[in-house]
Amino acid sequence: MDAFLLQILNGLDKGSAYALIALGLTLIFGTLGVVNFAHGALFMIGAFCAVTVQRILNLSFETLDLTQKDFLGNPLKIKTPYIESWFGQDIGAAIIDWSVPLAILFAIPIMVLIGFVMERGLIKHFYKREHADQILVTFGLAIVLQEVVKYFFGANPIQTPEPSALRGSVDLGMMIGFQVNEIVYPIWRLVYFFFSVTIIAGIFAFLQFTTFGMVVRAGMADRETVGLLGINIDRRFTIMFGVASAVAGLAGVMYGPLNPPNYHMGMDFLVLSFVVVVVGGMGSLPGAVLAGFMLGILESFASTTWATTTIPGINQIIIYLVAIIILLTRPRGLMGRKGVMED
Amino acid sequence: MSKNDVTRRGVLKTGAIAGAGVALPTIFTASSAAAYVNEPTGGTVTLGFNVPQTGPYADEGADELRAYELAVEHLNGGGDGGMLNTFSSKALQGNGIMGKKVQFVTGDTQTKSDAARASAKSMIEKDGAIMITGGSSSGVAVAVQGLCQEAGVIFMAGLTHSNDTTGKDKKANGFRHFFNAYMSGAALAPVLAARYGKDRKAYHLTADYTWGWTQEESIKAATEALGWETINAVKTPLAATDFSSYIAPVLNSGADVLILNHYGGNMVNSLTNAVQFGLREKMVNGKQFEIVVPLYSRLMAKGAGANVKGILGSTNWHWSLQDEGSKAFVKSFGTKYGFPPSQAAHTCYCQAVLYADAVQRAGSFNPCAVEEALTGGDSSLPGISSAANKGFLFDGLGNGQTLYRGADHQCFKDVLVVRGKENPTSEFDLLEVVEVTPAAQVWYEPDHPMFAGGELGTCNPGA
Amino acid sequence: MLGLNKKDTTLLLVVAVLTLFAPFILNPFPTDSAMAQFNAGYPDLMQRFIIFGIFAIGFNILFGLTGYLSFGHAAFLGVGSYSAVWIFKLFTYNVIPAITLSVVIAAIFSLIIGFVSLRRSGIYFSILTLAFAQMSFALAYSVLSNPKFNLTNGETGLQVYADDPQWFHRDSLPDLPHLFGLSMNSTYTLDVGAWRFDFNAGYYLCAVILMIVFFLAIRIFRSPFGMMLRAVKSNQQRMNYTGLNTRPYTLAAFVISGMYAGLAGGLMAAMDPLAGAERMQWTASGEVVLMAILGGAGTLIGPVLGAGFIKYFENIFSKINDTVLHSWFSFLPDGIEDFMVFIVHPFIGKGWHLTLGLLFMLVVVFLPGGLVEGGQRIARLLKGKKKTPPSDGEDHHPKKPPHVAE
Amino acid sequence: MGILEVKNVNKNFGGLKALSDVNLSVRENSVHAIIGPNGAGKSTLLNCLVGKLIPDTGSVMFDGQSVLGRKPYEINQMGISRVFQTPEIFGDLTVLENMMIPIFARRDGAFRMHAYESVARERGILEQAEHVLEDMKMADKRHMHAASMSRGDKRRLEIGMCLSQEPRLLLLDEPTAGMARADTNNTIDLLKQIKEERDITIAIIEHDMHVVFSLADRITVLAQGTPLVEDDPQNIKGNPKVREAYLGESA
Repeated sequence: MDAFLLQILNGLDKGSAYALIALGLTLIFGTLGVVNFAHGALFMIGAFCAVTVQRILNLSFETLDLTQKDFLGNPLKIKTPYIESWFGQDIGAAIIDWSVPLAILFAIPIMVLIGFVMERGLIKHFYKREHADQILVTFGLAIVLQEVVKYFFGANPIQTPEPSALRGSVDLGMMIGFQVNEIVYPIWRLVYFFFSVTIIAGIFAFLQFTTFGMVVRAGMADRETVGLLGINIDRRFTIMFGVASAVAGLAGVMYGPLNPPNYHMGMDFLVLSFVVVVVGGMGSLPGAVLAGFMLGILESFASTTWATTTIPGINQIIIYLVAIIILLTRPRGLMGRKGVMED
Repeated sequence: MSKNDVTRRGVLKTGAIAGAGVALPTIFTASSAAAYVNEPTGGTVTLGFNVPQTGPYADEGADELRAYELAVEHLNGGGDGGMLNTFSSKALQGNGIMGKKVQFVTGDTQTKSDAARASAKSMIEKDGAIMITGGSSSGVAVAVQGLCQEAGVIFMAGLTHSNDTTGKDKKANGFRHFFNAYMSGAALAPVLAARYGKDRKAYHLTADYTWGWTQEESIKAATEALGWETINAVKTPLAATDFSSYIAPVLNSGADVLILNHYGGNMVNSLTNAVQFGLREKMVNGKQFEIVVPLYSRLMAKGAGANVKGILGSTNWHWSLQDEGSKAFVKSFGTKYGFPPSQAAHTCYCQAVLYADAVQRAGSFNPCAVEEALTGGDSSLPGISSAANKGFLFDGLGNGQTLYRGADHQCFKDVLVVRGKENPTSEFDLLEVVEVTPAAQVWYEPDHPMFAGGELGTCNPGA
Repeated sequence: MLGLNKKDTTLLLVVAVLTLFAPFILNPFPTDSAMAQFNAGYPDLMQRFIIFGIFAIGFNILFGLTGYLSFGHAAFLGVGSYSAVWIFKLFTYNVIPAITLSVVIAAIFSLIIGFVSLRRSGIYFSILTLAFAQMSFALAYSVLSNPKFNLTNGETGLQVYADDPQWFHRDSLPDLPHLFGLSMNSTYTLDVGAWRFDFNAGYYLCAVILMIVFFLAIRIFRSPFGMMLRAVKSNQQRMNYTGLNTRPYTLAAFVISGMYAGLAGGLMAAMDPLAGAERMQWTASGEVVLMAILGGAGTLIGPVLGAGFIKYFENIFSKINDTVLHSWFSFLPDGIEDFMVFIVHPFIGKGWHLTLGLLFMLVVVFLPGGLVEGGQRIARLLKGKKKTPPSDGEDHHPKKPPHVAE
Repeated sequence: MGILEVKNVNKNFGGLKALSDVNLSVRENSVHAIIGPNGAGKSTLLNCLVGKLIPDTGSVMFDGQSVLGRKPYEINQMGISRVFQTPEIFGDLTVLENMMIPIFARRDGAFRMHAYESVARERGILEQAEHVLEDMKMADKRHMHAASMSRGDKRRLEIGMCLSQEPRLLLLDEPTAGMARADTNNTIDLLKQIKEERDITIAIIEHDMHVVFSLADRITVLAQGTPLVEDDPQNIKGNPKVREAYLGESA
């Protein structure tokens, strides 16, 4: 029972990351009809926003400590972040400690801007081209973005720790009557889960209750008609691209403390997020969210010892196996609409 | 061609000569039968450095390449000579290898066996490389080693830790300076038992591919021999990026030690996840919960950041070693590049020097002669009585007295047990050496079950 | 000739001449010149050009004609390689049975995967093929290489060991893949002045096979079957209401392209007897997609050009390091030399992915028809100067291949 | 006994009754029009005839054989060709190739693996295709990209493709929808010509009364999923029920 609950919890947490990425992907596909292979790269850039903020906050001046020696036997250089010298060591250290949440503020404008530039500069020209062309050009873009990041930040992962107040884990099991150590879960993963759910809920509310959102939804259903009504749907779609880009970026910023960002994390998520989107049904926002959580939970359960001893290797193939089964039994994924992306 | 000294004027000149050549068909010559593949004929000799330049291990590859460039500089008499000054064999004169200036070509393994073989082939076939070296994973090492055996050139493995490289996949043309999974287990287990007690229950997470399996097998055997119990061993997919679903059940499994048989990105993420779950703050079975990372690398430890603090593991070499060889190497590497070398850099530097030295001593670039010089000797490591304790014994390259063993072309030397440092003074100062395990303690016979199955074969000089 | 019209015969002849004389064409620079860096005429890379050319031609029969975008074709290549190495291990190093079996096994595999995947179309089809290929990769990399049942030898790759049975192997035969005794890696090197040309047995085997399969591809393109496949791409609805069952057509195309992939995989193993699991990874499948589109999907020669282009990049550009750069710019004053190296540095050597990514984008943005379209535009420009009337309706008939790439 | 017999066909979509108790008999070598207001179930009925939909109950017999449960291509092979509301042609192919495909389908059946033969050597097929193109007065366009033609020409091509199969029943789904007057008239003339020259049965679904009354021998009026009346054109014109249900609305 406790193991079951633990994996459900873990699945929801994993799933929230999948859902968040798939949501952005679906927003772009649903509004613009563009298959964006660079979406993973946006996620990665988001994570590197956090790295950048951390680097900026850690900009330091050096003083020589003559009592200690560095690896070459020279006096050791001690680095002190400017921030600590400006605000005093306590406040400075606290600011650095909270660099990941601070990075959210930094990431939103940056990601929206990247989204705008991408849409206006490149994607715009591909609305009428074949999906294969869209895939290729965004794939090329993804490679370029990832190589640029690698050029500046290297290939190794870089730690972006969570604030120390949110570090460590809580024994959730004890709160609801289980034994000690039965259901222990990291605080930041819970934060990530609630953060994702908030963003997802925010996007749905935005589309549901604002006039802007209503026009966008109408445009997703029937672009031409909305265009005929004299509404400048293109500009709204550009904004939606910015929003989708920001969602991917935020998912990345918050993901950093879970697993240290590296330049290829976007590609690692790309295939998976496409599977999620397709399982959910191309163009369906609720489908993407549902499929994200579903695959997260299934993945968690497939990695239990029980599952891997029953079917060896099930943890390696579960996602794909589920995708195959769903697509064969439900031709358009869980909640897909007819005629979308079938030619 | 990537030779250092080609000037543009040189190009024009050769171009003109070549142009004349075409006009005279009488000078058509099929290349004469050489004694061995890529026999260097001019005043230079070309080595092939095959390292990951793209993909997840690109930073290690870059560090390997730095070490090779440094080694070439030293071999050609440049720089401060580095470990050439401390190396016990004094055959090298600083005038290249056998008087031939050392040049090099580079290739990108992409950490894929196919790509690595392609770039190695290109260096052999196109650039005339006489020796291939480098690499950052066992799959690549075994694949390229096999290729070099077929092609008839020497392979000096870079970073490869799987038992198979000098076990069931050993080849006469291939040589490994790096330690292996068995040695990690043999060095680590006594330290673990001493620090954490003999009554421990271990939970393994293992990367689900060849290296992970040999690592798990080795450490399991070594710890169980000292009284530990293995509660569970779970395989994790290589492509996994998040290990939460594997870590979550650990705490409630009855285990009080978690052993992460992961490397590279897998290690960084699984360790980060394990620390996140607060495992190290828990008490299980009345003992402090501990995490162990059998194979450490400083570059990867950097990715895991503060999470490595206090965590034990083993490593091939570390820059903080205080022997003369290590100090000399750190000094010349640090002076040139501004930061200390990694263990990958150290191994690659050693391999390049060892190869050059073997050629010099053999008096020939012929792979068979090189093999004889590198492992064919009769010297042996003190304190080990074994018929297999035979090969080329040297010192001064960092790990104390080292034997290049003839039976399987594996180096035997001291292995370091290290721990993540609690109070690092700089971004490089992440690990501290806890114990230097003497070579005798990590010794094994060539027919040890974990290494059995392969055949060294005979050296292949190609042509 | 051979039942081809004049244009196709010319195309075939051009391909034949290019492949037969590739050792000369690809090694235009003297061995000791700085430009020798760009020589691609060494056996391994020439073999790769051909093998990936075959792979891309096959992929294009599916994608170019029917429009079904498979993201899992590398699986068939991998399966082909594994089959071939198993033949080497169990029976003989002779490449004929190995290649034959790799084609047969790949056909069976693609029949099964195609039968299931083709129940869906569009991106759903793509994801299904991707899922199958990723499953194959994951299994080959780990589960299928466990000590009890080691089918793939996992991370290291499947290779021949000395203690393998090799029942039909005799000591008189080479201890490497061979064709009735002619070792695949035997190379005849011709030195002409400063130039050097390699004639490799394995390469010529590949070249002959390429010519055969290229000829077959032309026949397929020009056959009623090929026309039906283009009709599938154009309008499936009309196909169905014209009394044609699209499923067997697409399945046949899928299996044919799977067989091409298996052939490529078998040849790969025959040139280098090792089969690694990464061959089946989705990035490898993505690579052949890029090859086809970069060269010009739906054209005959395009995929071959695309394959050559990408492999050239991977193998030649990745090997340019800073030392080489310095030697290129050494004629410049020191400061400028360093500056030039600094500028070029991010794009070469370890930065070859960046250059490739940028090139993809440029080609897709400006040359939607791939390199073939680029060639056609150049040809049209040249023609325009000679004042020949503009010609229409040459869409499916690529002109003489442009002399780029390769 | 007609060539096409529809008996007691019902079709529901969820709770919505699209067709209820539809009976229809199309006589051989006649032009039978099915008319009705929007949402009357015309398209649903048509889709039931060609295998795209399967009725919940009832039977559809073509020349004594049931078409129910057969795939569209099988039904086509039985001798039923369909022309779509918006012309469905092979846009990426040339006009000549468009015309060859149905002829291949007629000769070789639903699938044949003729991957090694050359199209250029299929003299018989080429000749037939050229012949039909001439009949359709499109011979000069044979090397054009089908997608680049005008809508009227596409319609012509589609009808030609169907006729080249020499079907026994030709189904037309609003063949003049969205067409300019001139194109409509051309299409009417073409259909009249076909009707005169060939032994062919035509069933036509149409909105445009001008088209219906120029062509039809017999008319069925469909309203709310059920046949209101079936009669000759003259009688339909005067029928008050039809006026009420349909003509009044469209007038």
